[in-house]
Amino acid sequence: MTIEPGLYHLLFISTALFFIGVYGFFTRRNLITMLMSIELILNSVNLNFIAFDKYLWPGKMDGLFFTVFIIAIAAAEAAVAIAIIINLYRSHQSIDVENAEDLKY
Amino acid sequence: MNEFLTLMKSELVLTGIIFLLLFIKIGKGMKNESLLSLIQLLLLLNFIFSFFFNKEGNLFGDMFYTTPLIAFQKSILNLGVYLISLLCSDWLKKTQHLPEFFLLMLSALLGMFLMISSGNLLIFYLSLELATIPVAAMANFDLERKRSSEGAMKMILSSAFSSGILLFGISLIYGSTGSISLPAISQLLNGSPLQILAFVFVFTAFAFKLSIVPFHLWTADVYEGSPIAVTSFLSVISKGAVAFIFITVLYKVFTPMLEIWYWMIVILAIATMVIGNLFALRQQNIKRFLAFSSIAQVGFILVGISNADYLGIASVVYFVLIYVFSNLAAFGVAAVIAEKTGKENIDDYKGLYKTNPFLTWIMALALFSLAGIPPTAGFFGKLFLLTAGGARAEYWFILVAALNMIISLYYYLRVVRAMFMDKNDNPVEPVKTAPVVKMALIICGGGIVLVGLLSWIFEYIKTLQY
Amino acid sequence: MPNATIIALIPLLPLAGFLLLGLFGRKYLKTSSGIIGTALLLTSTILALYTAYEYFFVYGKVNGIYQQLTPLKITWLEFSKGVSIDMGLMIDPISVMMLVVVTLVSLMVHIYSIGYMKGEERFSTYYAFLGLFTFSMLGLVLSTNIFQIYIFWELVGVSSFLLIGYYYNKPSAVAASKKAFIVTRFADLGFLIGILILSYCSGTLDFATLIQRLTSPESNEFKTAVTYSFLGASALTWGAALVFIGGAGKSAMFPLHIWLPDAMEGPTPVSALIHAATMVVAGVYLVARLFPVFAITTPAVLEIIGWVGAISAIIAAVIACTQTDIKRVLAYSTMSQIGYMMFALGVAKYGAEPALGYTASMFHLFTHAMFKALLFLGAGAVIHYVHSNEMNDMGGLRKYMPITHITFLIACLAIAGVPPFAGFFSKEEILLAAYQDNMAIYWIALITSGITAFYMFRLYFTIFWNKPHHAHGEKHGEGGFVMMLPLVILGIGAAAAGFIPFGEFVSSDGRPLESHFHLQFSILPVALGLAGILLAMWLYYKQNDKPAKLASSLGGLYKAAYHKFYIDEIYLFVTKKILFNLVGRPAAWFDRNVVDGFINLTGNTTQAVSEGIKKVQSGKVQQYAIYFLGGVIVLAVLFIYIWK
Amino acid sequence: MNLLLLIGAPLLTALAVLLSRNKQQVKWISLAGSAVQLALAFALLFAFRQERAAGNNAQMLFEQHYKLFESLNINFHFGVDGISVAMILLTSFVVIAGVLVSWNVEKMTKEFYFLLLLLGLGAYGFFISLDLFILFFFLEISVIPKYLLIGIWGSGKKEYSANKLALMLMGGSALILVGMLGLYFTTGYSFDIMTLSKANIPAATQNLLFPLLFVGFGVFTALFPLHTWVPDGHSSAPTAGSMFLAGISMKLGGYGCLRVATYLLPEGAKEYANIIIVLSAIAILYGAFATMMQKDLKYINAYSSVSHVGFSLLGIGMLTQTAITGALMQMVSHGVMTALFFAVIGMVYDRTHTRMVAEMGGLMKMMPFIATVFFIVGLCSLGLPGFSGFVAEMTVFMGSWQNDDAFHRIATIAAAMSIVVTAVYILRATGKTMMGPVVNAEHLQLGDAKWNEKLAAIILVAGIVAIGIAPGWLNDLLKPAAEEIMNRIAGK
Repeated sequence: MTIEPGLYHLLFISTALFFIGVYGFFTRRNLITMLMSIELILNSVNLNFIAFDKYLWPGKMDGLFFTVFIIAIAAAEAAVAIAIIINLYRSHQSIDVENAEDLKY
Repeated sequence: MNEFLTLMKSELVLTGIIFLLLFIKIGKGMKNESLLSLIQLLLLLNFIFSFFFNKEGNLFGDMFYTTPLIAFQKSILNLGVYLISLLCSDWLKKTQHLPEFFLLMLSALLGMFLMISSGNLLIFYLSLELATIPVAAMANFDLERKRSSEGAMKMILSSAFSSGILLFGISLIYGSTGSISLPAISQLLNGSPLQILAFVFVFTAFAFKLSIVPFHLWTADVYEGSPIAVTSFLSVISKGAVAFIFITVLYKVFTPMLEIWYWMIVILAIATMVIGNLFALRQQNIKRFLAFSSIAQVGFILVGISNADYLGIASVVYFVLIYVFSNLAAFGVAAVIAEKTGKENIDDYKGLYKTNPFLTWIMALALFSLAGIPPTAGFFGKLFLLTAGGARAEYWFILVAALNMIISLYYYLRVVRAMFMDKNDNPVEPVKTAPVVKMALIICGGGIVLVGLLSWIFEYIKTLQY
Repeated sequence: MPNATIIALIPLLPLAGFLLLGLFGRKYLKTSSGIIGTALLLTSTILALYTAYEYFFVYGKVNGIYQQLTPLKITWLEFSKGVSIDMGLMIDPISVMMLVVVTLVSLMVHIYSIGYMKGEERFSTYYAFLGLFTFSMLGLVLSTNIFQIYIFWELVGVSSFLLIGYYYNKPSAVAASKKAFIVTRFADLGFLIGILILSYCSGTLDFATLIQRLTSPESNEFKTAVTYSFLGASALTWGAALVFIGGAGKSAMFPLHIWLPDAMEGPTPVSALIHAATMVVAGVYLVARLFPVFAITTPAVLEIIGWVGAISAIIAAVIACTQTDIKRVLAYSTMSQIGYMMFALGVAKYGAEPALGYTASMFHLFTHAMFKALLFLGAGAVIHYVHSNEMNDMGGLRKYMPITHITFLIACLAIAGVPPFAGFFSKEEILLAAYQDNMAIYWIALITSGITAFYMFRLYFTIFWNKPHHAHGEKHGEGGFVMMLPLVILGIGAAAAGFIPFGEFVSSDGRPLESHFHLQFSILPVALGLAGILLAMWLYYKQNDKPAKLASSLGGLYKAAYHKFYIDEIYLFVTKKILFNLVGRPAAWFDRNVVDGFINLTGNTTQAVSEGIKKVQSGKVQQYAIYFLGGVIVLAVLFIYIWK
Repeated sequence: MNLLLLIGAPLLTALAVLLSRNKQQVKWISLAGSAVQLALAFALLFAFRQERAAGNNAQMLFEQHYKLFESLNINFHFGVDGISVAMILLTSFVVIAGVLVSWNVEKMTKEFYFLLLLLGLGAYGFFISLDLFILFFFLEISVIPKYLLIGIWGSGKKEYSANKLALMLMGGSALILVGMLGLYFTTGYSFDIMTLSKANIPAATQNLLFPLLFVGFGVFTALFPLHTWVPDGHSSAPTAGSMFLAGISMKLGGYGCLRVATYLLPEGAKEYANIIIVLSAIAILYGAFATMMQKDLKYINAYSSVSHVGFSLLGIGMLTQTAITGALMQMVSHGVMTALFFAVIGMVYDRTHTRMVAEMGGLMKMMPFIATVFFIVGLCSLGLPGFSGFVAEMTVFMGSWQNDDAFHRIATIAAAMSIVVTAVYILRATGKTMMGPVVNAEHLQLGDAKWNEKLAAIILVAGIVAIGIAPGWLNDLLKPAAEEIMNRIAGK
């Protein structure tokens, strides 16, 4: 038997995704992985938008547009972030977040 | 079409400049000095132009709108950018990527313009990112320094995280209201728990940008890591822009949740002032010091915002204007000294008055203005913020704010004392300041003194309808 | 009516002298200042005598009663409606009498000092101060207003301070001047509070009104005033008592007398003027000035005054017997004589016969001024000659300074109460008054007069007879004309002043009161006086070891008296140990450590906190994110669940 | 008379000083400027008396309005009553004296005089402004000059003292600020003192705001126990700085306590009067006793200032017209007196290079003029008739005695006791330093006062004597103003 997925399933998934992303962001030491977990967060948001669009506000396009833009922006963000990380690697010879803690207090 | 030109003219002018720079970059390129003076000229024109042909209205189904107040806010930001381009010219001349720097800075500025006049969460989000990502790149601008890249990393990651949270909030708002256009949302809000949650998420994004405690932690590190030009841009321009849009969102969109955000602001304002001051007490590096002091200043801005009325808006805009002059003056002096001698610590400023009286006086003026001592403009700015904050007769709140002025005075005086009183066997040698820099510093000093005493400026801001 | 300007000139001329000499003296008038000061004072003396004549014989008496006239009254400072400090001139018997006394003695001292102070470095300053003192004293006696009297009271005190400390580089002089000022100041505190009480009760500061209101039971002020009371005594009693404390301080009454002996550090003429003839009797004058209030409204206080006077009289007399510094002997005798005047007032009643004490007191004040000033000036001459205050350095001086000798003898006879010299008459009246009112005081007075005779002649014999003097060979020792003239004039005064029918002029209510005089009553005191003289003669006529023997046989009593009954030590203990160590030092410590400590503590705490929380800024971007999310959650929880 | 002159003159002088070439110019310009200010103050006095004599009984004279922040109803509103005139006179005296005594400041002369004149400017503005906001503005102006004067030209632990002073005064201003805004919002958006004095403010609000305002201004005028900046600040400051601090700045506080706190919030004043009385009585006695223990001349005068200023607060707390008049007289008198005292101490210090009482003695021999002035000011401070101190203190006592309950009486007596203690410490100081044998042989070479010092001393002595000999004129100035205040307190 198949379960027709409802709004709440999707929201559940997206929320889970969000927190997985957050958790990854908090725990991963590798900058790239942290970036990836941020992508997870953004995707959970996308999922939200789609879900709301489909179930609550059918016919409105705002959610979809938003999703598209989020994806685009995420790409841009990632690009800059990776550029910065590369530069960081140049100076620190590592992309481990724990090696970049000179600035404190 | 014509309307499009007039309403979006500041954005269009900015885009024009950006493209010009792009072409110059692609083309054979120019010597830094001439290019810099060209840019400065352009920015000056842009600043002057931003006072003319200001109409109000909205475009694209109120996705974009502008009013006289917004136009004025934009010209404040223009002024700030222009001053930065003057103040940091010593450093800018040296960098090999001058056009890129301005490309990034101006596109960030463009993002802020759009953000200020955005009438729709989508535009708002896009412009927010436009205002953030280039700055992260700028933070990394002196590529050799480890600290610079570290700061940039911290900035990009935290801002990405915060924008994730913001988006989550926006998605919830969309879910609960079914609209992403700000005017519509304000009609549809009903203060259900879900919306409160969404509001908190959105709120924190602003809090992050304004570096309100406890969302402020990135600030100091990034400020210290990045080159002074970027630091000053971050601390003055982006803070100002976010403050403006923050007010708009709170006052116009989340009006149904007034009670909630009032108390939120009160709590956060106190936390921000106290924490900012306590951290600023011990700082040695002047940039880090100014970072925390600017956090404390944001606390004061929040006091003004809590007013939820015209007075709040006017006082905040007025304060930001003053803040532009004061903070940029401080950063300018720091930039000059750091550029010439590489000294960035407060202890290095000991005995500065003996060698560089002019710089010392400007710095002192700036610090007094930040501390809110008359006759500088900062006194009026702070007082109006407190007046705005007192409107709800929560006197204990103002009292806490006022008492915080004591702590802040203490650490501002630390610098003054270092400059005027302390002995130093090898003080900063006499620094030769370039005429443009000198001019910029004088402009800042004049602004610090005059903006307060020329009361019509405040009156003008107050008349701008909104 | 009296001429206000003439009377006003009497105090103002010395003031002019003070300003003139004080501002320009030390530069321009170094030598001539003595002459200038004297000339000015001579003028005001003449004016004073003229005023006295005019008052007593021309316009003073209206249908048999001497009036109280105020030819001049200017509002100086108005506190509130009706309550104001006025500067004015009051002319009534006692003030006129005092005018004469003060100007006369002061003039004598001025003349005398020309010789005595010759060659002093701060000659002109000295005369300036004398002028200041004379001005303040005259202002004091002429006061119409209780606050005016307080003002001049203070000024008198300060000029006395300045003159005692005239030899400012002598530590003992400095200490003495401080002591004098502070002790009297302490008494003045009582005076001030007394003034506050009286003025509040009477609603005025003006003497005439105040007395009128506080003595007439039908006045409203009186009715309300008697209702106030504090610690059982009525407010008026407190006021009067406190005012008397002020008087006692100035007049060196026991136990506030300790400053007077030390005050002898000043130049001798100053002691003659201030600490014998004029300032020290200010207290008596004050009591006399407010006599109706004391006598009618607060008899209890008058009783106290009587006893204080009597005790001071006898204690001072006993101490005087043991001192060896001639000026100190004279100081204690002064104190004892003022004791007489005090209790004379104490035993008096208001009006007619029973007020004999009042008249007697004033009379004694008058005569005492003559002979005590004379004694001091004589002593001054002696000291001038032998350069020492110690009795042991003197002796056999009669050949060398005959005039001083004679005048000194006259003065001694006068003070010992030997007829027909001045002291005799006044003392008789006082004793009579005491006899009529209070037997105990009478006996004390009687014994005291005997002792007085003894110690005065002890002084006389040790100075002028006793061992032969052989320091300066046959050289003549007199101080020259300017120093002899005052001695002679005062000598005449001391001898003859007694014959003035004093009761005719001065009495409590202005009505003349003829002093009739009973021979049989006078026998006892005179006999006692002569006995004292003979004893002194037997002991001190020739150099011998009888005094030493006597002293040792008396033992403890002698020792105690010699150490002035250890009163100074008690004061020293109270001030040094208690005020300084138990109040002052703790206060200073508290301020530095507790109050200031608290302020600093707040500062340090802030620093400490900022140091403590720095770990938050750990530099770990992930922790930043955790705080971020924490903030989000807290806000969300706070505003969704808790805040409603 | 145009009150703006009083702000304009010092402002122009300060600017002229900034533009001047060399030290000589600086000195002479500031001297001329302060002379002009003195002249203006006297002109104001006479103009004021003429107006009054002409029967103009308006509470404030020479009122002037200028729009500033119209939308917030913040305007320049200037005007003077007797109190202000007296205070302005005091300020001008201290200013010119201060300029004169700092004649031999060699270090950064220009900046020194500039800050000095700025301080004066602040005081003038404060005393003439009738708009709380502007009042506060001028009050605050003076904080930084004080800080710099102490910190740069001071002596001893100057940084510490400067910081302490600046921060404590800032704390005071913080309280004032809140109280001010409280008034502003409860009375329908007005800072104008004249308007506020007509408004009737609910008693609850008054009880809330009064402590803020009174304590706030109290910090400036050394209200116990918030006085601790006074000893350190005064003793570390340069001579002129101490003169200004004690002579003018502390008076700003007293004036504010009366004109703002007490006058605008009478109910609150009644509510808290007893506490004020207790605190000031403590300050008077305790300050006096603490002074007895001091060994440094400047500390002696600083603590005695705490004690003397206590009288003015006591007078305010007593809430009778006479007492308030006395309090104001005490402010004026103490201002001139303490300025003179600091001036003399400075002169002594410049010569002996010590302020320790124990290290001096017999100075009268070498410097008779200075010694005489020292005596005069000492006697003034212990309340000798003929000098200003006596008049003021007696007026306070007479006024205090008018409320006839044991509490006030005891407080008054306690305060009165201080006159004895004062005598003790003053005489110890004078006796030790000026009289007695010469302690230090090198002192024998010292000279007497220079012309500028003499002039300064004479000006200030003239001040205290003028009040002491003929207090009538001052009384006429202050009494009607005090009456106005009492009328509001009495609710007439």
